[in-house]
Amino acid sequence: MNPYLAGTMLGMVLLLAMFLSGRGLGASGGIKYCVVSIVGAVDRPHAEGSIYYSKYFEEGKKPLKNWLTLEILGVIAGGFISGAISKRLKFKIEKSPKISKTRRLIFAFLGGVFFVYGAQLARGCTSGAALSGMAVLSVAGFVTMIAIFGSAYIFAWFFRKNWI
Amino acid sequence: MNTRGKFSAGLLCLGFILALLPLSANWSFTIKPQKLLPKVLDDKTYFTVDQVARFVVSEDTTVQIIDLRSPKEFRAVNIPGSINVPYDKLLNNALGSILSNGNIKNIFYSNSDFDSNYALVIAGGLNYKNIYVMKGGLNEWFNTVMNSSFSGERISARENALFETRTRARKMFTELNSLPDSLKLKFIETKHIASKKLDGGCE
Amino acid sequence: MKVINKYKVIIAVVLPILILVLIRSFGANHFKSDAKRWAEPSVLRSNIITGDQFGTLTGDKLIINLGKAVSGIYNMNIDELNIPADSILSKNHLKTIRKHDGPVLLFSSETAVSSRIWMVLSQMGYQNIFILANDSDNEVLKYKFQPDTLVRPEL
Amino acid sequence: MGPISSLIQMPEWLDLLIALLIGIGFGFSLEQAGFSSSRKLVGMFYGYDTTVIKVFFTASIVALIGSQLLSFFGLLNLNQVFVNEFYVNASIVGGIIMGAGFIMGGFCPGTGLSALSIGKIDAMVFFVGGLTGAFLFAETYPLIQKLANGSYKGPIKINEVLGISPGLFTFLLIIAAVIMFWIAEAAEKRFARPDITNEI
Repeated sequence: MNPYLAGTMLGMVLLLAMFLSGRGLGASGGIKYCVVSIVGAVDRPHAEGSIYYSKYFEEGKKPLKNWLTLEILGVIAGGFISGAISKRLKFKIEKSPKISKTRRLIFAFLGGVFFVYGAQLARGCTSGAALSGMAVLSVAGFVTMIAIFGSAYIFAWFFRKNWI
Repeated sequence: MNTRGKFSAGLLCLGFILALLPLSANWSFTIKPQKLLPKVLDDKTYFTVDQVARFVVSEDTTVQIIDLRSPKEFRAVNIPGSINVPYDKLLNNALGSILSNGNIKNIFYSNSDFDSNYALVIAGGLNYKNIYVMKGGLNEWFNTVMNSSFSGERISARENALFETRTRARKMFTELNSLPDSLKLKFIETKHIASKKLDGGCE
Repeated sequence: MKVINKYKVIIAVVLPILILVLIRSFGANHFKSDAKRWAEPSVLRSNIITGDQFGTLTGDKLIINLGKAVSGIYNMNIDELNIPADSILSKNHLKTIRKHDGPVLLFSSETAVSSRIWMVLSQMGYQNIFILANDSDNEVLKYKFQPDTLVRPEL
Repeated sequence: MGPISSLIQMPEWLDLLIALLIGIGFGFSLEQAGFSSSRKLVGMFYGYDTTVIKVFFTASIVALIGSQLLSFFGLLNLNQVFVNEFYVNASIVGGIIMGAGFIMGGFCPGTGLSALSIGKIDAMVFFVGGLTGAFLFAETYPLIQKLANGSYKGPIKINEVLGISPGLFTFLLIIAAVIMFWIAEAAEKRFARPDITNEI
């Protein structure tokens, strides 16, 4: 699909989210809620004792029954529908032919660790902080956006062998 | 012309329109004057101080009493159970976080009849339902609830009920407002936090 | 024609929005945008005229009596129109207010009504409108609260 | 008026249903934009494919224009829309860490999820990494609490900081974006990598 058209569609979804529930889009938050509920299920006393987890279990709250968790479930469903329509459903590891599969997977894992760690710190990822933040003109959105893309451009040089 | 060119031209046109709009406004009345006028002239939008006193005494949870005076005045005296939203704050669009609950009766009051009635029109213009004023304001409250006493020979059942309500409201009002400032303040702040904070973000 | 064809998608999006914006901006049948700005006099209380201020108010005054009772309190050869509050928005009355050059004073035996009408008219963009009030009528608490020193906090 | 959630007290199931539907739209547009491919995403940082910048800026500008028009027509009360809170240090440091994660993993959390849904195994590993990252953050939270909560500035808006109207700021942003789109397409030609772009 034409990127400008796809961007318009994404913008409309964001606008709809703002209009319906007064909030932007987000992905990293949902990942966090998954972790919170896993930790809560495995080691409840630890979760309730920790200053970080405890706020998600106050008053009998269920971290899985949450706006952000449902949203990322929707993202997976929506991606699947789109992939089915455009006939892109296929199990594969996408990588540059110059690197091995293991190397790609190790870096994918590390990337996930770094990205979500940073997103927790900045209170949102590219969608939650940068995209939604820019759409409401928040300073946090612009600063986060510049920090993400700026640092990615700098690090791009170090990791260029992975991609080109 | 390619897609990018067309797309850019479209965005620039829209951006130009936006740049000319008086958007610093942020908010404006949403309904038409002709629709608002009958709403604000409706006699049902008034509550007498005695009706409000009854709400206070029965600790009615379906009403929210909103004090529009300055925080300083509010700290000095306020009607039990009321929350403080100074009139000038209300103009900075604090209404949304206070009046969102559809089924609750929102009753504005100020010292007299000006601010509360402005606020009623503003809330009406933003199409909020269930908005009322306490007629006469706090001055009338003092006049009727605090300072009245029964004078006459025989008392009817209805008058008796009215006086009992007034006496109890007076007692509650005196008890609350005789508390030290620090305790009253605490009560205000917890109320405030509960009504603020928007939902959203990635947290 | 060729130009229109080339840009028809852009025109199809931008033009309706432009028309809607123009209607909203210049339509008379709407409240003006920026409610805060129009309500500003009510915060400053510069919209309330009492007896003392009445004399110092310059310009050709017009009193609009919103109720049935005659105002009577400032009876000094000043135009007084009787317009019931519920018909204030009729075309003729609005025209009268718009055409009048000088302060327009709203009077009602009930301050609540004149305050409400003031806000409605102000939000429609009418300026130089005031509320005519009694001297004793203002946002000041006239009573002093006597605390009961015997009350002990139960908390 | 709107947001709808401020007008009526929504039952929980409806709120969550809206979340699910919004999520579906979100995932669908991400996948349609081609963001399910990590090589397309990182293309932006090597210049051979700049879809990211196009989609990203288009989306935020469309939402900006839309929300401001709705607010002008009195249909949306922007004061009732969440504005991200600004923690200066956390935003910058977090952003830098995210940038590093982006170039290593080739996804951001949203795009990673949409790639995972069409069967990209690297995206699944990225997701597991994401879970680990969130877990590590929670466990190290006491250590970095000060950084995370320091220099708090509140939910401030950029047009207020600059002292201009939101509409004017949007116009300036659009001009910047149009220039960026032009540079992006020029870069795509300059750094073209047909060997990569044909594969994805």
